[in-house]
Amino acid sequence: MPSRPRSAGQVTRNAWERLLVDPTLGVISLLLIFALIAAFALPVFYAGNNIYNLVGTIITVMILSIGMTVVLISGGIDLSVGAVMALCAGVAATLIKMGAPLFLAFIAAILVGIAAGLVNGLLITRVGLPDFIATLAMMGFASGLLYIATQGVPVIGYMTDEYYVIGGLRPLFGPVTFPILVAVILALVVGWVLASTKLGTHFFAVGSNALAARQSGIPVRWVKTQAYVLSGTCAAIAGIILAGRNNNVPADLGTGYEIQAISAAIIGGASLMGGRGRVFGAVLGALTLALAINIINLAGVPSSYQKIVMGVILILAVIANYLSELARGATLRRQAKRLSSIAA
Amino acid sequence: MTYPAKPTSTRSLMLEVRDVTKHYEGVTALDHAGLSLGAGEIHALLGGNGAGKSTLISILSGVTKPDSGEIVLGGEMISVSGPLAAMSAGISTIYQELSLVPALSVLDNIYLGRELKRKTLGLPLTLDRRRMEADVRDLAADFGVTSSELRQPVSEFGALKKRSIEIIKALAFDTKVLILDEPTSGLEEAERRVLFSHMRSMRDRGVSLIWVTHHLEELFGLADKATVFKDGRTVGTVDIASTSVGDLIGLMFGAAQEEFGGGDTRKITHLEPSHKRRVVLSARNLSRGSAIRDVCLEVHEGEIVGLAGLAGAGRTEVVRLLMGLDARTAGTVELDGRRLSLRNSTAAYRAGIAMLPEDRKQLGILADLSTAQNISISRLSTVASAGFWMSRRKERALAEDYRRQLGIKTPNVEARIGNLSGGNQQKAIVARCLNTSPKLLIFDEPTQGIDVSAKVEVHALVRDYAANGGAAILIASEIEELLELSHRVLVMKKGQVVGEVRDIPAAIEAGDFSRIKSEVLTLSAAGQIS
Amino acid sequence: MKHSSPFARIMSIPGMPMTVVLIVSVIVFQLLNPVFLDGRTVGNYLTNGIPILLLTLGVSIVIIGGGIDLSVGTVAGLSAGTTMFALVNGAPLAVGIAVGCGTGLLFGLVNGILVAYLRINDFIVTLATLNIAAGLLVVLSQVQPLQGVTVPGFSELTKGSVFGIPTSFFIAGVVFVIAHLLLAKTIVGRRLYATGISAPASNVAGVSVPHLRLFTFAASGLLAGIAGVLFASRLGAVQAFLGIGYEFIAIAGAVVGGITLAGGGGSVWAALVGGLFLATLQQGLRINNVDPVYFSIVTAVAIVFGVVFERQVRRVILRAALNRTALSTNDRGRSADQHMNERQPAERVAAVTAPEGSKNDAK
Amino acid sequence: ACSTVDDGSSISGKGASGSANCGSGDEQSAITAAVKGRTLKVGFAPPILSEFYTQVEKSAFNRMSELEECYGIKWEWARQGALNDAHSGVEAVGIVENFISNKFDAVFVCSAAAHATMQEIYKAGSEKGVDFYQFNSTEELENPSQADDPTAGLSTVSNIGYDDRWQSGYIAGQYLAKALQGEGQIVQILGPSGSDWTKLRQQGFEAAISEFPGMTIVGSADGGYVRDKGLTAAQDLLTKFPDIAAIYGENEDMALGASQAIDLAGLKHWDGTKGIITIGADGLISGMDSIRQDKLSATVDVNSVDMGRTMIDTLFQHEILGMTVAQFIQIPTVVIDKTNVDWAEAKIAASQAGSGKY
Ligand SMILES: Nc1ncnc2c1ncn2[C@@H]1O[C@H](COP(=O)(O)OP(=O)(O)OP(=O)(O)O)[C@@H](O)[C@H]1O
Ligand SMILES: Nc1ncnc2c1ncn2[C@@H]1O[C@H](COP(=O)(O)OP(=O)(O)OP(=O)(O)O)[C@@H](O)[C@H]1O
Ligand SMILES: [Mg+2]
Ligand SMILES: [Mg+2]
Repeated sequence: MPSRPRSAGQVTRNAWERLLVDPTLGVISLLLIFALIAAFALPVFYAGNNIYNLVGTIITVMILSIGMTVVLISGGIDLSVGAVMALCAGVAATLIKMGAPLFLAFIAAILVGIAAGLVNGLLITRVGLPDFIATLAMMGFASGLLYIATQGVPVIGYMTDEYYVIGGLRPLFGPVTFPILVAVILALVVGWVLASTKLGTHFFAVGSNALAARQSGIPVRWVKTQAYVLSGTCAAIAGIILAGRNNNVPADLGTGYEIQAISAAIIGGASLMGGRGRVFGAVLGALTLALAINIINLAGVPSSYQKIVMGVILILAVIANYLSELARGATLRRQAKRLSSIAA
Repeated sequence: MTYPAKPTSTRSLMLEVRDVTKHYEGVTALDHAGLSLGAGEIHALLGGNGAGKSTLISILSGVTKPDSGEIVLGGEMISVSGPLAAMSAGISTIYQELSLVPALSVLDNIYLGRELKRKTLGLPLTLDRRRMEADVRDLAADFGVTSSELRQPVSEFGALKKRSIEIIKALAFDTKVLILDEPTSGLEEAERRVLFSHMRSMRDRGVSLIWVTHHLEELFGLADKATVFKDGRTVGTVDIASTSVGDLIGLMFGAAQEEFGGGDTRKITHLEPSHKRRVVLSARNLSRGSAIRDVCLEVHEGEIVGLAGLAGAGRTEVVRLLMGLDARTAGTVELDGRRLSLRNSTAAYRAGIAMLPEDRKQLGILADLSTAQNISISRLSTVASAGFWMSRRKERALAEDYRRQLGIKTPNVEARIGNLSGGNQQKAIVARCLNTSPKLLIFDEPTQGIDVSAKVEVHALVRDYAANGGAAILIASEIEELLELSHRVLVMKKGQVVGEVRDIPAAIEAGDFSRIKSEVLTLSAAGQIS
Repeated sequence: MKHSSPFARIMSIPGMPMTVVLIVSVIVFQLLNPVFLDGRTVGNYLTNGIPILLLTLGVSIVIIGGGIDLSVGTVAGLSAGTTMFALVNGAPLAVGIAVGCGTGLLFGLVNGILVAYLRINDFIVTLATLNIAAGLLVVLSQVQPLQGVTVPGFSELTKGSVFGIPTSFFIAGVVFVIAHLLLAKTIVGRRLYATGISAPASNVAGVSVPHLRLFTFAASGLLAGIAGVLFASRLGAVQAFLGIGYEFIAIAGAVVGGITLAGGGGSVWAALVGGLFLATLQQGLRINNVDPVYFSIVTAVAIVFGVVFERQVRRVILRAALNRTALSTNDRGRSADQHMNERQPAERVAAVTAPEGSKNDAK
Repeated sequence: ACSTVDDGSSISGKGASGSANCGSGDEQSAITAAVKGRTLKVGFAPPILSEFYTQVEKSAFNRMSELEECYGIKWEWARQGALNDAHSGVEAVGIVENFISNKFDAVFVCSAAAHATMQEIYKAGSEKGVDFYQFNSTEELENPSQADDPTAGLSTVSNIGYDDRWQSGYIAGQYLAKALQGEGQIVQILGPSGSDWTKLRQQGFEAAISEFPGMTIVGSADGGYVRDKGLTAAQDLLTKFPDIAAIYGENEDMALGASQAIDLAGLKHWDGTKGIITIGADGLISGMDSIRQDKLSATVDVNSVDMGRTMIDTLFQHEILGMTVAQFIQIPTVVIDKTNVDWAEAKIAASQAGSGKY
């Protein structure tokens, strides 16, 4: 039976059309534009291991944005990721300094991350605080703990040979560093969870229509809590890696990371309204941010203009998204036309 | 097509609700209400808007907790602590408000909360979409949902298809008790019939069904019993076989059927031939991409023009274009001879067009504002001094006026409109439209989800509006309703006008109701482009 | 809600419970250190806090209309810079102020146009303009040192006083009163709330949502501009980093005050008390010489408790009020019903078998 | 560059290490009598909480406990720092005003707020009997009117800082020129654009390099005063300019980030004859190991230890003994590299140990 125009289901999409209706198209096209600009204007862009460096630069934001994407999909927001990341970095570094074996220190850090996520989740779903307030408070709480513990003096003297590898300062094998491996595995696992598991479906359900989710018997509060726990875990993993990359842990290590993580997720197609988002998009969104800084540095933009250029790039990013939405609409319309001509 | 109800005495009790009470902020939704449901029985739950039907259902499905009362299922007292508990106890529900998740595919929605899984690394982790699809494919096809549509996100479908999906979702699982809260609202005849046959076969398998509807004629030949609620209390239970629409209305509202015009709802002002009347609206070649093509439409003073068509025929889209809510790609619209810009809805209201939208919850009411504020919003200058200064007194007075005039039932016009019953919300929206003194008023599914009494009242409002010289466009998926109210019907299909049926009041008066009805149905199903 | 007590009625106004929290915290801090309410101290901390309160107000207006504006902080910084720049280069006072306010307004309009008419995500748009404004201030501060203004009257904007009350209080007072009237009493305010509650439904009801969106961002920008002028007057010099990070304080203040991020809820009063609560908390810790390493933890805990307390107060009071009104409303509802219908309840229940449940009394 | 250098030698005390030396018995009892067991209420307002300011504070504590031990003076110490805007100084205004409200005897301020802003508040505070001392500020370079009158426009008792031409930038440049014998390409990693420190250090560094025609600054990038951004910036600069001889990090954290970038790129650190030189500025205990291991070639130690001690000495001289003190006091600085890292570290470590808290 002929379908209604807008559902447009019967026509198999060809590869080109599939690409055009992909929600990550915006960020992909933006990356391509950047890469093209870089290729023509900055031959050095492809020199040496620039791209490799670039990935190394952004890996912590990328890991944070993976967790953030899940929180955004489930209809929340997590402002605490930067501070929790720093706190976990501090925990890992301090324990190692005190002589704990690496893996124990890491487990402790991850437990702290999980605990922070759990507290966020419980404050939001049980106490009923708005997500913004709860995670803002957690941000203050986590960074406050680190300040009290360190009194503003960075933790140092915990670097071991293994930790250089974990921080990505030495490759694991070939050109692959540990952080890259972790980010790839994390992206694949979380991507799989979102696409192919019950929990993933529930994240979308809770963020897209919480009442419907509840009526379908989904434990809405617990699902939301799990999203925050996942985000806290990602923050802990990012913290462990950043402590290695940074060689020290100052109390303000996480400042500004939450905005970067949120931006990466949103550039990658997530929505603050919930129910939308993709891990792959967030990864690309993070890369876009890194690429922007990279281009600014390579092009020798005077540092006083960097912020302006950054702002313009962000606007370009969303306009690219907007244009891709238009293209998506046009494609759907074209399909509809074809459909109705077939039906007629 | 009558199906005799099975004798009740032979059936054992499946579910019993005793003495359930539920208070909401300022409202007693249920007041010691009760219900007994036999095994393998279709039990209608009836009552006016706000009688407490949905509240009882949400208690049975574990979404809401009652303040007091007991639920006995299969002889055992159960506590429905949450939706999951209800489902595992064997209670499955189609809710009144669409409870689908737009972000997920149709398939994921159908299986939401009851996903099938397959093993990954020896653990049942991954969703087994292949099996889910295979299991539900036939049922979905019955309701016109194809395999490829199963994989698309629900957000890509319109309201009617969503309703079908919702029904599939509830039918897909074996349950002891299936609750359907107004499942047919807005459904087409064909889909309605499919649903009914499914309901019947479920009953024959021993499933008990609780069925809420405002379309009382549907009950006959299908339902076995009916329990009537009023003001949160159980008025009584009747055997459908030994009752009539009139009796049921009497129970629901405590009034005789005649007062609702139940005898003859087709009193419509006879219009003079249209060429003598002034043309109020004239739309030429209105198009929106390929979705709406070359729609031409004229509405005269005092005339109600009906738009007929199957789901997705594009009726709503046409009126959205008239309102300037969507951008047109071609065409012109004149109102009283003046060309409209169609830039946005503000311009439409200013020019003199008003609309009652089809999706009351999402597009109609502003749930967190008061009834008074909802009434005034489209023309705030009527309740403002100096053109910008809101006068609470004027606003109250205006709302009180309409409350009296249209019979809006609310304790207080300053109460949140979201807490009113559907019918009363709808009347408030009508009031909002009337307050803009429109030259053209568009009613898109004006009686969706409202009770018989409110329906009659809304019909009267539509008629009055036209009788006073207003021009109206009416969209209603129930063909009877459309014909009863319209002077003239345009039939749409796939975004185009495919035919027209004129002089409907005269035809009805001449007893030709079934002829014009089949004419419209034929046109909308197969009509060729004229 | 006619039957509820005046107290309950007051408490159900958005922001009122937080007002209680605010008053309690002021009393606690005063008991801890009597200098807290010392005229000069209060004057200083409020004068310092007023620009941020204005930012809170601006963000609140955007949030009530269903959006978000991250750019307020740096736009205020840039506006301070442009005001200074104009004054340093010899512009008269009025021109300097106009330049500052105009800068804010301009940014608000740009945000608004991108968000309302191109329908680009407001979070990203305002994050972008946040960066652009910050960057422009850096550039501007390198063109010329932004200090050394001697234009008469400029520093009096924040340092002068009328009848012993600092001038900036009057400025802020006027702004807040206008904002309150605009939101609570005018057509624009009503449409703003409607848009925040549901943009699609408002659109169907004939509210021009894009115009309102533009209006909210323009208002927020203008307020940031005024805040910038006050910053410049207060500091006497503007530096490149002014305003960075204030968006967070502003949004936090709004949300703490009871403005719902989802839109459509809250009031000017809520924004004011929320912002004041955060400022008071920080000032209270400072005046009691609490080591700053404890600030963020104490603030975090206080915010959580403040918000929880606010909700509890509201809930308890509302419940008490509702219990009192529930019966009466119901009765009134019923009688209205009957009156309206003038119909006798059905007596012909012959064919009716009443279910057992309804006969039993509640257990 | 226009100040009296005063190292506070007029009061006795132990050096960076060693036991308290309270002067002769007579002197000790006479000063004790002058102190009269008083308690000084002192405020300390650094722009942020960081390792550097902690070192300053702890050195001050060390000196305070010595004076307490010798002369019976008591201290009440309160630290307040900006939380939200380390770099813009709006909060600094409020902090200083609170110290005035709470009637502190003296306040040490290092603030990013503009010269004009702060001087006005000091002036108001001084009228209420609070004495202001600035530390680690760029005051002497800020106020143009000082050319004629060194105290013009200043409402502070004293300004304790260091200069070495534009906040150490110049000597960093000189060190590089010497090590590289006047030849080579250099990149800079700068602090956030718009900061006074950034501006001055950059000016000083560029002034020093401009004296050597064989040396050129080929590129610069923003490292935001933090390590991971410094690392990113250095990586990008190394990509673009693979042949550089030196990286100047405007503070030590960014220089350490640059050093990591060199490791990551597989390049060699300076070994005295070849490799890439990295130089920063601060003198943080956390950087000393890196110098010892050749990861960081050098750092300009701006002498947090003597800054802290001198602050207390100056305070004591002025508040207790009624002495006039120099309007500008310059603390000596030193470039620390592998040759002198041991004593430099020992000196800082000693100043941090055992002083307790106030
Ligand atoms: N969440 C709620 N908060 C406050 N009042 C509510 C809420 N839900 C329902 N009510 C009120 O409870 C009463 C019963 O509502 P309910 O939805 O059960 O009626 P209904 O019989 O399903 O009506 P309809 O036929 O319109 O669907 C109404 O007065 C309604 O306004
Ligand atoms: N595929 C779709 N994608 C998005 N929105 C849709 C889609 N189909 C319908 N809608 C919207 O859902 C609502 C209900 O649609 P409905 O089924 O009534 O169809 P329609 O195309 O509007 O025409 P009609 O009123 O003739 O049925 C309308 O507002 C319509 O614009
Ligand atoms: Mg209902
Ligand atoms: Mg429709």
